Amino acid sequence: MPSEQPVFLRVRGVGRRYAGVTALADIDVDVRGGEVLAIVGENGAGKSTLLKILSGVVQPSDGDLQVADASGALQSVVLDGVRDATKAGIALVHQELNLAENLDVAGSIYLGREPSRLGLLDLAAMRRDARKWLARVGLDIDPGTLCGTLPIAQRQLVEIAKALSCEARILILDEPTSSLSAREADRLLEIMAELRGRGVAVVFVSHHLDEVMRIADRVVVLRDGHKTGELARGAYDRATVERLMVGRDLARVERRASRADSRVRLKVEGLLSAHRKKSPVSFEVRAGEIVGLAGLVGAGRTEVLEAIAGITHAGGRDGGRVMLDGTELVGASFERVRRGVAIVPEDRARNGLFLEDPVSMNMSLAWLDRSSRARLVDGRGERSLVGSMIARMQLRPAQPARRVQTLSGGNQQKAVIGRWLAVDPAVLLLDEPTRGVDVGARAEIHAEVRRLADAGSAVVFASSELEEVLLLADRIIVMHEGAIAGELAAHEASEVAIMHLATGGTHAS
Amino acid sequence: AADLVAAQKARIAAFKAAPKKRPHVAFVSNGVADFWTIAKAGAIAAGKDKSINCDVTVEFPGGGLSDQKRMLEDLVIKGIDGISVSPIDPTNQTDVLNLVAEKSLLITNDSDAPKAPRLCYIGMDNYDAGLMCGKLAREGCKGGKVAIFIGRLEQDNAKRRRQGFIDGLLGRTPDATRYDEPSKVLTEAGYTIVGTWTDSFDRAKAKANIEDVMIKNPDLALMTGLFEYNSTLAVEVIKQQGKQGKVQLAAFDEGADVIAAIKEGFVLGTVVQDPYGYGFESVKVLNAFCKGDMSMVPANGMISIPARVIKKDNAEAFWKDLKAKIKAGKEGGSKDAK
Amino acid sequence: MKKALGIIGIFTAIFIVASVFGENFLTGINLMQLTQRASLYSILALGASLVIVTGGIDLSIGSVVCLSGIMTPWLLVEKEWTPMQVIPTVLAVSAFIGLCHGLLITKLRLQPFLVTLCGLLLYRGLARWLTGDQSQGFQGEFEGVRSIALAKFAIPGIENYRIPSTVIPAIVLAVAIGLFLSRTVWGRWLLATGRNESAARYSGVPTARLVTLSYVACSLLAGFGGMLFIFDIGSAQPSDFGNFYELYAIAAAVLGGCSLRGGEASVIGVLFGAATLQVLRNTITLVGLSSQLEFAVIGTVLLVGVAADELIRRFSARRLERLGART
Amino acid sequence: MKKALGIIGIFTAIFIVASVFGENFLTGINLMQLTQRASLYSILALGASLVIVTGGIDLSIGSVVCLSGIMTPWLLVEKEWTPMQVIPTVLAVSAFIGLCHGLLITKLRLQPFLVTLCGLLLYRGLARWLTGDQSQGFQGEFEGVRSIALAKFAIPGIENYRIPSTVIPAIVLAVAIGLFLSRTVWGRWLLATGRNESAARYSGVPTARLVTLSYVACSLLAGFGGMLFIFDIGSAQPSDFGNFYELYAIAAAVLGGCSLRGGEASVIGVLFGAATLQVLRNTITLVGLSSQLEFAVIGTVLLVGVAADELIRRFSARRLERLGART
Ligand SMILES: Nc1ncnc2c1ncn2[C@@H]1O[C@H](COP(=O)(O)OP(=O)(O)OP(=O)(O)O)[C@@H](O)[C@H]1O
Ligand SMILES: Nc1ncnc2c1ncn2[C@@H]1O[C@H](COP(=O)(O)OP(=O)(O)OP(=O)(O)O)[C@@H](O)[C@H]1O
Ligand SMILES: [Mg+2]
Ligand SMILES: [Mg+2]
Repeated sequence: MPSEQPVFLRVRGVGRRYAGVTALADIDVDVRGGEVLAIVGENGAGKSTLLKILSGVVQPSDGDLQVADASGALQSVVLDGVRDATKAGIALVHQELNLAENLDVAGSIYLGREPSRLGLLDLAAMRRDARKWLARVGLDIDPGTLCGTLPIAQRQLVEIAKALSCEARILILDEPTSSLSAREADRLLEIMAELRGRGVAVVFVSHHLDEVMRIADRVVVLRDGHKTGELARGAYDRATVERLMVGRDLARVERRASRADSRVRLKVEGLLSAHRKKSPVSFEVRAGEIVGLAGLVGAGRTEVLEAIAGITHAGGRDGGRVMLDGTELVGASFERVRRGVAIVPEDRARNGLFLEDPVSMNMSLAWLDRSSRARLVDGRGERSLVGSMIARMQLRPAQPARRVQTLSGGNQQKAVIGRWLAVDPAVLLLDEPTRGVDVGARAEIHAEVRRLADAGSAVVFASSELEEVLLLADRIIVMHEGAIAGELAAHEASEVAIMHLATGGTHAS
Repeated sequence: AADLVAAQKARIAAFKAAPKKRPHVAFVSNGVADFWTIAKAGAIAAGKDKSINCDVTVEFPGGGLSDQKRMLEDLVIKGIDGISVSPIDPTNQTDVLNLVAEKSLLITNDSDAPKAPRLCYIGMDNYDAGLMCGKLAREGCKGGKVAIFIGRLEQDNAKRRRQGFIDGLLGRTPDATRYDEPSKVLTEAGYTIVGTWTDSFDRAKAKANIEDVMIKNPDLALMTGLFEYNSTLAVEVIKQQGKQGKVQLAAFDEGADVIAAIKEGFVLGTVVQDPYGYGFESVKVLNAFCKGDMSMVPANGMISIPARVIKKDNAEAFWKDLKAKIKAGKEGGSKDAK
Repeated sequence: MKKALGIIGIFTAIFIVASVFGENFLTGINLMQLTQRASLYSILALGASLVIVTGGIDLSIGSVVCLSGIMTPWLLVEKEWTPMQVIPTVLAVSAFIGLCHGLLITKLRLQPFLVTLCGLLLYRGLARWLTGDQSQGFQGEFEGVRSIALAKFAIPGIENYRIPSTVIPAIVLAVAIGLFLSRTVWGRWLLATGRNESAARYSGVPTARLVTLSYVACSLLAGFGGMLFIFDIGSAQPSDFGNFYELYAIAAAVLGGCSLRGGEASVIGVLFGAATLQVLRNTITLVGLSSQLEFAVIGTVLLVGVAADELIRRFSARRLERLGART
Repeated sequence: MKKALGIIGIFTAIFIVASVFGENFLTGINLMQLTQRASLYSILALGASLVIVTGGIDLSIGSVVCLSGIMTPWLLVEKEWTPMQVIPTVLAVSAFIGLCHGLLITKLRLQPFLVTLCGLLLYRGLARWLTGDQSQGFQGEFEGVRSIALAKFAIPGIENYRIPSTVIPAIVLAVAIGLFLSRTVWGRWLLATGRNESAARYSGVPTARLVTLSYVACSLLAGFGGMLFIFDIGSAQPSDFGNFYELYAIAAAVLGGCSLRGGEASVIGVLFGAATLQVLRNTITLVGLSSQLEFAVIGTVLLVGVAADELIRRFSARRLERLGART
């Protein structure tokens, strides 16, 4: 494909094998300066593996990488470790978050490249420059804040700021928008466009095809580790890309009819979160209803869900009440789980997964307690449950004994959701349920959630993707700075209406 | 116990007709210390002695009672012909001592186990040795505050040694059954024994103990260190604080620094046992048993190797002799002299 | 099982060396005594592994062994209690110690290392103070109770080797703990808690309760082990009885495939880990190595063993990768 | 600094109690001796804290103390080397030990607990074998070298109290390590590596090298400390010298605010941690408590101290929150 832009990085015949799977085979890609290259594919297609190879984190089993030198001539290189990649002008934002929680934001941004004078850290310069990069990504926090105290979206922004601060020739972003809300995601796309204008090569992975449509100059499609297509701007539309990804056309899912007539299952009264004491939150969820929580980053959705589940204790003596079927939910999370409350956490690596354990253990954990007689585990039952959940969640590869760590990001998310869908909870709380999940699987998860609601459960989910909120929710609660800014019925909701409330506007839209 | 003794004697009698060609005997200490290294030199020297000529294994249990038990069991399994052991807690070690007596020949050294089926005891009476040390102190220091330092008090020999020292110092009539509580302050005959401090063999702690006690009692007149390193450290602290002559020391055992200090004249003297003799005699006696000879065991079963007091006048000669013995022992190789 | 393969390999190697070079190693009586020692240490190691599974550590095992081992003869001989009173009391004290550890760790969120280090000092100090530093023993009596640890059962047809009674609790506990971890909900929860406490909490696991429970079990087993030890040895000194046993117990657990980061355990591995240490010590005596060298030899053999295990594992993993791709 | 507040509080409380109830506690010579002991243990604890920062542990500290402490007089007296030869040799051996630990841990990915436990056994065994279990001392000579640890410097105007020379290396090391951790690039990297190794690796930090370095530093400091200890004490027995010192060192570090999960350290806290343990032991003697009770008292005081610290912290956090609601 001829192009006037210079090739910065050339990938030829690259493949990567792991014990039991071939993650990537025979990939040819050119990364060009002044161009945004999108890589798309289903979960487990090999996108992250490719990006990790480009940035020296993973070494290819075969194939060849060539990097342009100062004169623009391509030279074969071996990128053995991040240092080599950095030297070659390549920076990567990982799909899974990787910040040392004991460092402050400035320290994290400059980790590995600290400015120093005579071997001593130049803390002032670090703070000053960090502030600049934070402003660039639109994050208004003090560079001295400890990373451990930041919510996940802000961490994601810190990581992006970190990558930007490298001022690399080639910037690689693995699902950078997956935990951002629309506003931050927009801003990121703007930054990408701006970098492109300055001749930087940007490579990114996203499951949001609309983002891809908006910004990508070229799209590379992967399926099962193979490249199934490479399309230039103008030569692709959504349907083509989807077909190349999945191998068939995807059915469009319609919003379902709301069922707001039945009895109230979940009732939240005057809930005060641990970190915000001022604005009590109250709402109700009926049996069979799916309520979506919308809002900007830091609006307090996560806090509400965690308070309902008893993870964080509601602040103060009068922290409000949560009623399930008319009786109050009290005590720690395990007592609430006993009563049928389930929560899919926002940060799956930290709060959702047992990374070193096999898929089977991760998926059967919640089920054990419900199914076991005399606290004994029914081994055969467990195996068949795991088998059926893997099929229902379309987990790939479908190997119950594989360690979750070695699954692709989207498949990890499916494992967490599968854990709870296996037990038919009375209340299902989902925090960013489809983060990193591909289009096809997302539809599947939505279908499963609906099925659960149809059986009479109450579902509350928080999502930063307005598209998802609009598609899945029967009713939408919009939060702003810890308080409920307004409520919208699904049929009267629109992206504009939600954003209006989420940014602090009143209901009169 | 009596029938086990009889059984052993019967076996020895049987050896008279068919003596063991080259017996293999073992010497087991109650811990790890220089004292035992010297004893080992004696045991190994005996093994190589032309008139004795046998295989010798020496074991130093480093981990207290349970370690000693394990080593004895393992030695018995190895098929050793006779064992000389310094039991750590004989009243409670009957099982393993019986086992040794049953499968092998049992004698004790350094610390006796009169109720156990041992054929004889080689060593001295720790009460008597303590008494010597106490008298040495009484001669050199006419009253005042006294502190006692000792590694630990659980073992029988330590208790007896301490009691001997107290009785000797206070000029009481000797009575080995007496027992003064370690936690009580004793004021008697012009002396005040301010206490007994233990350290479980941690030397840094032992040193800290001495320093702290000297701070608590700036007018301390006399100390005694009843284990070898207690005395060595006492010398060290006295030197570091420049208290030579101000605080007297009645020492125990033959630490190099202690002997040097005696020669210099600021330590009253030291009571030394003869560990070399313990080792040598143990092997000699066990070897004789294996040839069917029980003649060197006296009627009371005690082969006494008495302690000696070393003072300024005989320190030099003693030291030379000791060095020569250790050297001879070392030349025999590290462990099993075969 | 797979995790235990390494230590089984190491054990086998040492066993073969011992059989060839150790005098009388393969005699019934030696194997009998080895079984006894391995059983006793296994009991402690099993307890340690329960705590290690949660990602914690218990440094007080040796001191709990000391306290319970000292209390048993002290109550029987000095205080003239009956065995029927003493055994439950000692076990209750041990369990209570574990409960305190567990509550301090889960409720006050103190570091397990610190809490149990204080315990290490405290219980030994308590034992020394209780007895006035006097060694405690049965003074030749109480054959009845002591037979709990001293009885030996003949196997028809086999001479010399009889099964020591301590094997029974060791095996029963091992089987129980093995089943507990792999086949009960609580065991699974414990493993999950050790792997990722926060994820376990989000999944509805009563993590604090389970962690507390594991400390209780560990101290209880240490107390029980201490009692068996003293029945076996007959007497002990408060100042050194049980010293370093926590290290032996933890070492056995870690050798047996428990990761100190938590979430992993192999009961068979732990048994072999405990046995390996004992066979090694026995071998050193029987081969006739100097006891001065004992420590050095154990250290070297273990290090070489685990390093070899790791290298073999790596090599085979790499082969698997090269073969690759079954999908 | 904030992390160190807890241990400073505990230290102050003990110091006040000791001043009031301890005979002659506040005399110059006692304070001088305490400074000496605190300095010696601080050196070990600083080394331990460097390893703890990486999320590792070093159980071999006590044995390295033993080996270097035994080698020093052994080489000087038995082998008749000069001090100028001995000191570099001993330090090099210590550093080499640390290098081995570091490489086994980073290259072979063995668990630090296991590697250093084997080290604990190995180096003590080596020391015992080298010297044939014979205790080693300076036999009244080598006053010159020994003054490295024994010299005391008078402060004009103050009588009785003179500054022991060991304070100098302790303070220099503390300042150096403090600056290293908070102000240098490598220190920063070490902290990051300790908390989240993969994050550090993905940022291009040479994590393996840093972890190895910290083990080298820890063993080097243990070796240096061992040398100072032997200069101070004058003689030592290989079978017991340095026993349990690793626990004292780690306890001092943990008390001082290092988390065993890694990534956190407070040098000032470590110094106070080491000093607290020494003041506590001294107090027990000066107050006239039985030395049988020593362990029990230390255990209890530490436990109560850290629990109180935690409760106060929690209480003040809650007050802050109640005042606050800063959003
Ligand atoms: N360390 C590993 N060991 C074994 N298999 C691995 C490892 N890392 C990745 N894989 C496998 O490689 C394949 C590709 O994974 P990759 O993470 O590249 O997918 P992806 O396209 O990024 O998916 P997602 O959209 O879900 O993030 C998957 O089947 C995964 O299970
Ligand atoms: N542990 C904590 N300590 C201090 N503040 C916190 C903590 N957790 C959350 N917050 C603050 O509470 C606010 C609400 O955060 P929350 O995670 O609930 O928001 P959200 O709506 O879920 O947003 P998102 O998930 O998109 O970040 C944030 O501003 C955050 O800074
Ligand atoms: Mg991915
Ligand atoms: Mg959120």
